[in-house]
Parts: sequence; structure tokens; C-alpha cells
Amino acid sequence: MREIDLLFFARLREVLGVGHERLSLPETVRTVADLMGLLCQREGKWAEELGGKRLFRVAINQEMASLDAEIPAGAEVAIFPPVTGG
Amino acid sequence: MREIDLLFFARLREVLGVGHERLSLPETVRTVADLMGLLCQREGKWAEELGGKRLFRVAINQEMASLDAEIPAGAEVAIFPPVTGG
Amino acid sequence: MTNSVSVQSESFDLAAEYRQFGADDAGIGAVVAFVGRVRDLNLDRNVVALSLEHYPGMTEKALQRIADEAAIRWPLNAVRVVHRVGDLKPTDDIVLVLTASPHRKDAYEANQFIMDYLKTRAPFWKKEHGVDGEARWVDARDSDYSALERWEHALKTNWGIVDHD
Amino acid sequence: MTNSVSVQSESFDLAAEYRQFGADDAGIGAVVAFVGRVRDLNLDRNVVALSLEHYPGMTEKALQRIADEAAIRWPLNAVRVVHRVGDLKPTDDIVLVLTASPHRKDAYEANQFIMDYLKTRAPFWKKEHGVDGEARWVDARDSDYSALERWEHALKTNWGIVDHD
Repeated sequence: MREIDLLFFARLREVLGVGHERLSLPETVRTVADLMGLLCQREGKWAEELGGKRLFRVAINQEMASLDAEIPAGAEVAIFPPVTGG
Repeated sequence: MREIDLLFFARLREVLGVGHERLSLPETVRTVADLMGLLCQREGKWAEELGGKRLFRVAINQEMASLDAEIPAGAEVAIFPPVTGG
Repeated sequence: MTNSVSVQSESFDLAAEYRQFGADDAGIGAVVAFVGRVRDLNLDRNVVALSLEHYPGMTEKALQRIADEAAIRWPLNAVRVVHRVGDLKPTDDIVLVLTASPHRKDAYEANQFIMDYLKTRAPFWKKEHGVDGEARWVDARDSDYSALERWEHALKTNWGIVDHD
Repeated sequence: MTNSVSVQSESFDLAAEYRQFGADDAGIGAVVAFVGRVRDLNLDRNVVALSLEHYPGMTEKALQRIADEAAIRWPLNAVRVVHRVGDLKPTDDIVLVLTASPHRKDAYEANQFIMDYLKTRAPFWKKEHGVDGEARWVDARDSDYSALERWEHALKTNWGIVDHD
């Protein structure tokens, strides 16, 4: 099992009711897409937000990442809405 | 005879040795092109600068003007090199 | 080449930033400063306050990366980016981007490039607080994504560079 | 809509200009400031001083006309143009253009439009004084004319407007 830090920001943090959690990834979860599949199993808001109907962005170790990016052990994985700074 | 004020700026003022002169235009001189013809009759530097070999710009009453623009009586006509501000 | 970024809750001082910004570099012919400010009207809704959330650590990295990329693509003497976070009100400054170059075209283009990338890549999120007391997260604008695509198209066309996302 | 121009020998104060520039207009989302400065290197020649001659009366009219045209073509909250004349040295500021708009694209574009027109239409002339003690009038740059043509092409294409020269 690989351990990761999962972070949520802005609207996603509020809707999901969590800003940070520590998560152990099963061996079958290698990529960002796999992780989204895992989180969608929580159903409710999780499936609604991360199931593909709404836009979100993912960063691995503070770099923007695509759905097919691999998640290294010990990674900091952040999930957040499209950014609106500037 | 229409009287005009003729102004020169920057390099043209230095080369021609004049910043301002009062000039009476013969009836045959109606446009900017006609005026250039008249000034080129002075030969030397005048023909060299205003005869078409070098770039210059003309303003009538402080508005940029083309060679075919008519010169009204009492006009302030300025002749100067391409501008280099900013 | 100085190339610095800051994320801060305090307001920035344009005059002080400009003074420190390549003041004695006589190779600079053009400086472009962009200041983004809080508007009171957003989609016909009166906004009385704005709060800016960010992803500490990643914001600084993202801004530095954007500034560095601009400095690779254009001949710049200096780049400075300051982005505020926390609580703001209408007319407050949010973001400052300074670019300096020998020629104006490069200073303008690099500045726009930085803002377009910042708007879509730097992890900041705006929450608007209306006169009615309700708070609402601001939606991302499609026009910000088309602004970005313009650069990516230009980069791919001119230099064959693939987007690093 | 405030829309003002100045021609002056004194230096300008960017901070004061920015403060006065639509400070309490909460409709402004973007401010772009362009500052043109004296460079020491111009075509490999060391410049120790620069003097700016102008055509008094026409300069103010030309700047006002350029600012007004920008305000017709883009949705601007304010425009400010300051141009210095007289004796300057490397690193001195020459020109300031401030544009404010609800959205950044308009503020950037209007600012560039004003600079491109100013560079080819406003009657200012630079004379460089080199280390060798020799003075030389600066030549107009072809790139300034191509920058202008870009706008004229865009204007004619989009709005069928004929150049007013």
C-alpha cells in the first residue's frame, strides 16, 4: 500500500467537507484516473464532483497533472476546481 | 497671394537652417505637393531634403497631411522628419 | 536577469515595486505593468467583498515557473509577479505583473503571456461576497482558456514546443 | 471616462499617476501601465544623453486624438498619456501610458494601440548625445511602421474604417 496526502481546495473542499486526508492506495490504483475511480466509490457528492460531470484539476507534488499521470508513493495529491486567480 | 507660416523641426530645421518663415504662395501653389515643388526651386539642401529622396512628414494646422492636401490661406504648415518619440 | 514572485496578504506598492525593478538597468527601454483589481460588478451581482484562497507552496512554484517561462521565450531584463490572498474589497489591487525589455513589443507580449497562464495555472480561487450576504465561488471563464490556447498554438507553431501539462 | 494627456519637461510620478487614475472606479478590473525609458545602447553606440524636441501645440492635439481613438475602439474606463520633452539621460522615463478597462485584454490592446500610434504620429524627435560628444538625430524605425500597419489592417478588416491621414 502506498500512502499519499490528499488535499482539496476552494469549492471542492467545502462541498466534500474535507481539506486534507491521508490515504492508502491499493496496488490497483496507479494513476490519477484510478484514484478518481476509487474516490467515486464513496458515492454521493464524491461521485457527483469527481465522476466526470464537473470540471476539476489535479496536481501531484504541486505540479499540474493529467488523468493518466502516475502517482508516486508518498505523493501530495491535490484536487481542486479550475483556478480563478489574477 | 495667400500667406502661410512655414515651420521646420528637428533634423530638417538644423539642415535647412530655419525654424520658421512667413511665405506668400503664388496662385499656382494649392497643395502640399505644389509647395514642395516651390521649395525645391531653392535648390541645394532644399531640393535634397524635399525633392523625394528623403522621407519627410507634413502637418497643416497641426494635423498630419498628405501630399495632395490643399493648403488653406493663413495656414500653419509644418515640415519635419518621421517622428521618433515614445 | 532578476525574476521574482511573491504571494502575500498585504497590498503591494506599485511605486516601490517599480523603483526596485531594474531601476539602474540602462538596457531597459520598455516596462509594462499590469494591475488586476477587484470589480464590484460580476455578472450583474453586486460584490461587496472578495476572498482569495490559495494552495500554499504550489502558488509560489506556479508563479515562478510562469515567470521563468516568459523569460525563456522573450528577451526580458526583469520579471516581477505579486499576487495577494485573503480578504479584499472592490477597487483593491489583486495582482501585479511587471515585465522589462529593450523593446516594447516583448514587454507587452511577455506580460500578457504571464497573465494568461496565471489565470489558468496558478492555484488561486476567488469567492465573492454579495450585498445579499451570500458567498459564491467564482466560475472559471472560458475566455481565459481561449486566451491560453492562443499562446499554446503560437508556441507549437513557432517552436514545436508541447504543452507541459 | 477620463481621458487626459500631458507634455512636460519634468519627470512623472508613476505612483501619483496610478493613484489618481480611476482609483475609486470599482468597474475597473485591469490597469495596464507602459513606461518607455532611455536606453544607453542604441545600435551599438553609447548614449550618455538624449534630448527630445517637439512641436508645441500639435503634440498635445496628437496625443489627445490617439487617446480618444483608443477610447472609441475599446471599452475603457480611463486613459492617461504623459510624454516628456527636453534633456534626458539613460534610465530616465520618457513616456507613460495608462489604460483601464473591466477586462485585461482590452486594457492591453488599447495600451499597445496608443504606443504604436504615438510612435508614428506624435511630433516628437529624439537626438542622441554619444560618449564621443557627437549628437545624432535618431532614425525612425521600420518596425514602428509595421506595428502601426497591423492596427490599420485590423481596423479596416473589422470595421471598414479608412486611415485618417
